[in-house]
Amino acid sequence: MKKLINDPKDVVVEALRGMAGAHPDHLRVDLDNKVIYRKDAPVKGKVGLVSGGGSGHEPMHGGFVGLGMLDAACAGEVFTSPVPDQMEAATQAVDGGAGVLHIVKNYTGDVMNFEMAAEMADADSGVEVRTVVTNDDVAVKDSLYTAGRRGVGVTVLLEKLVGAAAEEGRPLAQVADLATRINESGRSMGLALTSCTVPAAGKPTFELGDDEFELGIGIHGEPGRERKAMAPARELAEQLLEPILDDLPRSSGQPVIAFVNGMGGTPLLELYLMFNEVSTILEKANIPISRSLVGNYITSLEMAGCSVTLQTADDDLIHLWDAPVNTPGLRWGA
Amino acid sequence: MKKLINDPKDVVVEALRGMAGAHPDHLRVDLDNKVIYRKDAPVKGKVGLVSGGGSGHEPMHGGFVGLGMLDAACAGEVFTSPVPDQMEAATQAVDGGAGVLHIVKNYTGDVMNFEMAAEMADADSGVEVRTVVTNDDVAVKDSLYTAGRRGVGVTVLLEKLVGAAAEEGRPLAQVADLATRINESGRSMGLALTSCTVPAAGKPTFELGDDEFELGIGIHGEPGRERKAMAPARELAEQLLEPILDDLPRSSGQPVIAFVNGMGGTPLLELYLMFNEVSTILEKANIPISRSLVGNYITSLEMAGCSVTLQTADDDLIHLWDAPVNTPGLRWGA
Amino acid sequence: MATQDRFVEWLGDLAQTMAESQEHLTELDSAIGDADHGSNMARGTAAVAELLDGEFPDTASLLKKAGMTLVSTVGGASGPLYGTFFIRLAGPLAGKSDVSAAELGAALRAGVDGVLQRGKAEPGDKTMYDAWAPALAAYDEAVTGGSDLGPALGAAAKAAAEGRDATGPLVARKGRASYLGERSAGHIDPGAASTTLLLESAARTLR
Amino acid sequence: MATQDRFVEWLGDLAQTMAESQEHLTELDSAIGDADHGSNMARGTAAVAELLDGEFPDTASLLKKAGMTLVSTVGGASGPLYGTFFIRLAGPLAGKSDVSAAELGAALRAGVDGVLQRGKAEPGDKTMYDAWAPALAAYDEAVTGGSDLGPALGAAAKAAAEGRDATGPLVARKGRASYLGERSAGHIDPGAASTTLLLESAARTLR
Ligand SMILES: Nc1ncnc2c1ncn2[C@@H]1O[C@H](COP(=O)(O)OP(=O)(O)O)[C@@H](O)[C@H]1O
Ligand SMILES: Nc1ncnc2c1ncn2[C@@H]1O[C@H](COP(=O)(O)OP(=O)(O)O)[C@@H](O)[C@H]1O
Ligand SMILES: [Mg+2]
Ligand SMILES: [Mg+2]
Ligand SMILES: [Mg+2]
Ligand SMILES: [Mg+2]
Repeated sequence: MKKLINDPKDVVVEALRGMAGAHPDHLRVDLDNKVIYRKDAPVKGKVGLVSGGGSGHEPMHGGFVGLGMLDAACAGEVFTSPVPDQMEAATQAVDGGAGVLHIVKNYTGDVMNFEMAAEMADADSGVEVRTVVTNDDVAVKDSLYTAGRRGVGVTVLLEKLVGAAAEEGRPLAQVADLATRINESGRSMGLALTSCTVPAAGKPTFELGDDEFELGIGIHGEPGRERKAMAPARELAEQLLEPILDDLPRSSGQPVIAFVNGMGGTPLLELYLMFNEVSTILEKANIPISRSLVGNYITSLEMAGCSVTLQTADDDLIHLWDAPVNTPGLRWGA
Repeated sequence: MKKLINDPKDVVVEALRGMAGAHPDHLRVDLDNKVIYRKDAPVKGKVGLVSGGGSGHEPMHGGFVGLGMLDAACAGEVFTSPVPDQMEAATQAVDGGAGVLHIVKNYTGDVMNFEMAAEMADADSGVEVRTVVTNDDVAVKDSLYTAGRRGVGVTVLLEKLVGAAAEEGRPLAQVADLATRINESGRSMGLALTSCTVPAAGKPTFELGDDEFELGIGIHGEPGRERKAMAPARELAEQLLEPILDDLPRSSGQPVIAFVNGMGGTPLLELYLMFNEVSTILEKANIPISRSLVGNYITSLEMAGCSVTLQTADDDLIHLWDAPVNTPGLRWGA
Repeated sequence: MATQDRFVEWLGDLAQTMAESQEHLTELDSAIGDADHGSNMARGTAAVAELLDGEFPDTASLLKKAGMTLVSTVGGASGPLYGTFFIRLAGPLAGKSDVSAAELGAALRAGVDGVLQRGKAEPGDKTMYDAWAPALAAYDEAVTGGSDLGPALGAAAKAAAEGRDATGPLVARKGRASYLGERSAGHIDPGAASTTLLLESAARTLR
Repeated sequence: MATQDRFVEWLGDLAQTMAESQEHLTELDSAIGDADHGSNMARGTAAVAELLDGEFPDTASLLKKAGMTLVSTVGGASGPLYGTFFIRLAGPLAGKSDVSAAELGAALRAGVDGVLQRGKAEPGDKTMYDAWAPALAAYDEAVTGGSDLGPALGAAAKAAAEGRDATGPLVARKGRASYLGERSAGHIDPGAASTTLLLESAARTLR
C-alpha cells in the first residue's frame, strides 16, 4: 500500500485538519467529534441538515457542508459509519429551532448509528429529528432478502436539492417529505475497474483481472454483484443504464438530472466520455436531460470506475438544483 | 489496460462531446478543431485568453474555460501538444478586438506549436498575440542544460488570476506582463506513487515498486528526477516544499496562495491530509497562507500522487483570485 | 462465581485478542464486506481496555460503560451491535459484583436479545447472530447440566465456533454481505468470527 | 533520378513503417518521455498517406502538403519538427517532378536546417538531430563519391542508425527526456529512431 498518509489511524483526523485549514471562511471543524460544520451554524429558523458516513467518499459528505447544502457532516473512520455521539453533537449544534433532518445512506451500520443518535437527541434535548434513508442502488435486487438497496449517488443530488429547500425556509415536515420523494425518484448503478485499499487494511479489498470489471458495486470498495468481461465504454454505459431505466418510475417525456460519478481513480476525461455514452442512450430513449453533473462526488478512495444516477426532475427540483450552493465540493451562484 | 473508453483513437473527441453535453449553457465545442470555447466568445473589448495542451490533464485546460478564466482551450491527443491549426482557429475566434494572450506550458512541443500558431495568426489576420510560457517546476535543475523548467501547477493559478484581469478589461500589455510576473512568483514540485497508462500505449509508462515513489515528476506520466524510498506524508511534504522554498523569491512575511494538486488517482482525503502537512511546514516557516486550493486540477490521467505549488501573493493577486469565476473546473462568486 | 476482577481481565484479554486478530477479521470482511471489521473491533476494544484502570462500583457499571464505549468508538454495524450487547449484558447484573453461572446466563440472554432487536437478524442470515444463538443455547444447557460459569462459557464458545463455520456456505441476507447475493456463499461471516473470539476470551478469563 | 511516383511510394511506405513501429517507438518514449511518439508518428503519417490519391502538380507540392499535414495532425515536439522538415525539403524542389541525387541532397540539407532552426538542438543533445546530422553527411559523401540517390540514401540511413544508437549513453539536453537528467542515459532517443526509420523507408523507395 502506498498512500499520502502518516499512520492509518490518524488519516481521518489529519484530513479534517486539512479541510479546516483549506476552508477557514466557510467551515468550522470539531476535531474531537470529527464533525464538519457550516461556519454560521446554527442558522436561525432554518431546518438543520445533518449527514455523515464513513470517510473515503470525499467530497461527500464533508465537502457538501455549506450554504444551500448540509449544516453538518459526521466523519467516520474509512468506510465505517460514524458513531451516535457524533451525530448527536451535530444535531444539537445545527438546530436553529426548526428541527433537524438526518440524511442517512441505507447501510446497516449507518442506519443503526443514526437511529441511536436520533433516540439520544430526542431524549436529551427534544430537538425534533426526521430521517430520510437513501436507497437508490438498483444493483441490489430482492431487497426483501437483503439489507435493502444501498444509498449511493442520489444522496449527493438529495443533499443539494433538500439543502436548497431548507435554505428557502421550508419547514421540517416539507423538507423531510421532499427528501423522501427525491429518494424515490432516483436510481443508480455502479461499476469498478479496480479495487481500492482501506488504509488500515493495507491491501486491496479484492483483486480483479485485467480483463474483468465488477458490476453493481457500492461505495465501500466491496465487490459487486457480478464479475464480468471488460467491454467498451459504450457497452458499459448500457449495462449501467438498463437496470436504472427498468426501475425508474417516470412518465413519458419527463426530464432527468443525469449524474455520472467517478469512484475516485478514474480520470475526468473518461467520465466525460461516459457522460457522452449516457447522453446518447438517453437521447435514443427520448429522455431529455435537463441538468447534469459529471465528476468525482461520491467516491471509494482510489477505486477506478463510475456510477450513473438518474433523477426524474420537475420544475420545483430544477428550481432547487439551480439555487445557490457554496460548499467545497459543489458551488454555484455564490 | 482497463479504461472507460471505446477506441483509444476516439478518446479525446468523445470526451469533448461529453463536455459539450454536460455544459451546454457555458461552453461551445468545436469538435473538428477540438477547441472548447466560452459560449459568449468573442467578448468585445476583452483580451482573449487561449491555452491548450495535451489531453489527460483534466480539468485543465478545457475545464477552465468560462467567465473569469479562459476564452478557449485547444485539446491535443493524450499528452501530445495540440497543433497550430487549432490554436490559430481559437485565436481568431476569441479575439474581441483587444488582442489575445497565449498561455503555454513550457514543453518543447507546446512551445513550438504555439509559436507556429502565433506566426500564422499574425500573418493571416493581424490579431495581436502575446505569449506567456509557464515554467514553475523546480524539479528541473540546470535549466541551461535542459529544455528548461516545465510549466505545471502555476498554470492553473495563472489562468485564474490573469482571467480575472482580462475580465476586468485590462489591456493586452498589462495582462501579458501580469502573466509573466505571476509565472515568476510561483514554484511547484510533484511526486508520483504510481504511473499512468496512455490509452494509445496500452500499458503503464513506467513501473514502480510498492516501496518507492518518483520525486520531481511532470504532468505527462513521465518518470521523475529521482526514485526514492516511500515515506510518510509528513516527509513527502517536506521533500516537495524544500526545493520550492529554496527557490521561491519572496520577502519575509509575504503571504502565499498554497495549492495542493492531485495527479488524478489520489483520493481527496489524502490531498487534504497533504494540505495539512504543507500548512504545518509553512506555519513553522512563518509563511502565511492567504488563499488555498486543494483538489485534482492539473492531472496525469489516473496517476497517484500530488504536487504542491506556492504562489506569492499581493493585494492585487488576492483581489483577482477572489473575483468571480464560472468554469466547469473552478467556480465561485458566479 | 466470577468476581469483578475477572470481568476486568476478560475485557483486557478481549482487547489483546482483537488486536491479534485484526488482520484475520479484516481479511474475512474483505471477501464479503468492506475490509474494516478488524480495525473496528481492535479500535473499540482498545478503547474499552483504557477504562480498566478506573474504579467501577460494580460489574454492571463496568460492562455498561464498556458497551457505551463500543458504541462511541466502533461505528459501522458492529459498533451498535456489540455496544448494545454489553449494555444489555449489564442490565440483569445491576448492583452485583460477583456473578453466578445462572446470573451470567440471564445477562447473556439479555445481551443477545439486544443484538437481535438492534439488527433484526434471523437465524441463517449469515450474521454474528448465527454464532450468538447456538452459544446461548449451549451455555444454558451446560448450566442446566450442572456446569459452572467457566466450562459453560467453554461450551458456548465451542458452539459459537460451529455456528461461525456454518455461516460459510450461507447466502447473506443481512448486513453488507447481503449485497453480494450468491457470491457471499463460501465465506465465513466476520461478525460471527469476532463473536466466537469474544466468547473464547470469556471462557479463558471468567471462572 | 527519382520520379514523383517514387515519392508517393515513399510516403506510403513511411505510413506503413510507422504503423508497424508504433509500439516500438512508444516503448522508447515510455522510458524517457511520455509514451506517445509511436502514436504521434503513426497518426501523422497515416494522414499523409491519405493525401496520396490526390493530384499534385509536382513533387515539391506533394512534400509541402505532407509537411503541412504533419504539422496539423501530429502535435507534440515531433509534429513541428517533421512538419518543418518536409516543408523545407520541398523548397529546393519547387517546380521539379523528377529529382536528382544532388537536388535531393540540397533539399535534405534545407530540411535538416529546418529541424535545427525549429528545435535549436545541438549535436549530442540526444534528439533526432543526432540521427539527421550524420545522415546528411553520409548522403553528401556518397553523392560526392558518385553514388546515385538510392545508394546515397542507403548510406544516410546507415549513418542515421549509428547516430541513433549513439544517443543511448547520452544525457538528454533537449525535449522531454532532458527532465530526467542522468536517468535519461542508457535509453535510445525515440525521435532518432523514427528519423532512422524515415531514412530507411526513403532508401527502400527512392531510386
Ligand atoms: N442486521 C445485523 N444483525 C446482526 N449482525 C449484523 C447485522 N448486520 C451486520 N451484522 C454483523 O456485522 C458484521 C460487520 O461488521 P463491520 O464490518 O464492523 O461493520 P460494517 O458492515 O458496517 O462495515 C457482519 O459480519 C455481521 O456479523
Ligand atoms: N528541441 C528539439 N530538437 C530536435 N528534436 C527534438 C527536440 N525536442 C524533442 N525532439 C525530438 O522529439 C522526440 C519526441 O517526440 P514526441 O514524443 O512525438 O513529442 P513529445 O516529446 O512532445 O511527447 C524526441 O525523442 C526528440 O528526438
Ligand atoms: Mg464498514
Ligand atoms: Mg507528448
Ligand atoms: Mg465492514
Ligand atoms: Mg512523447
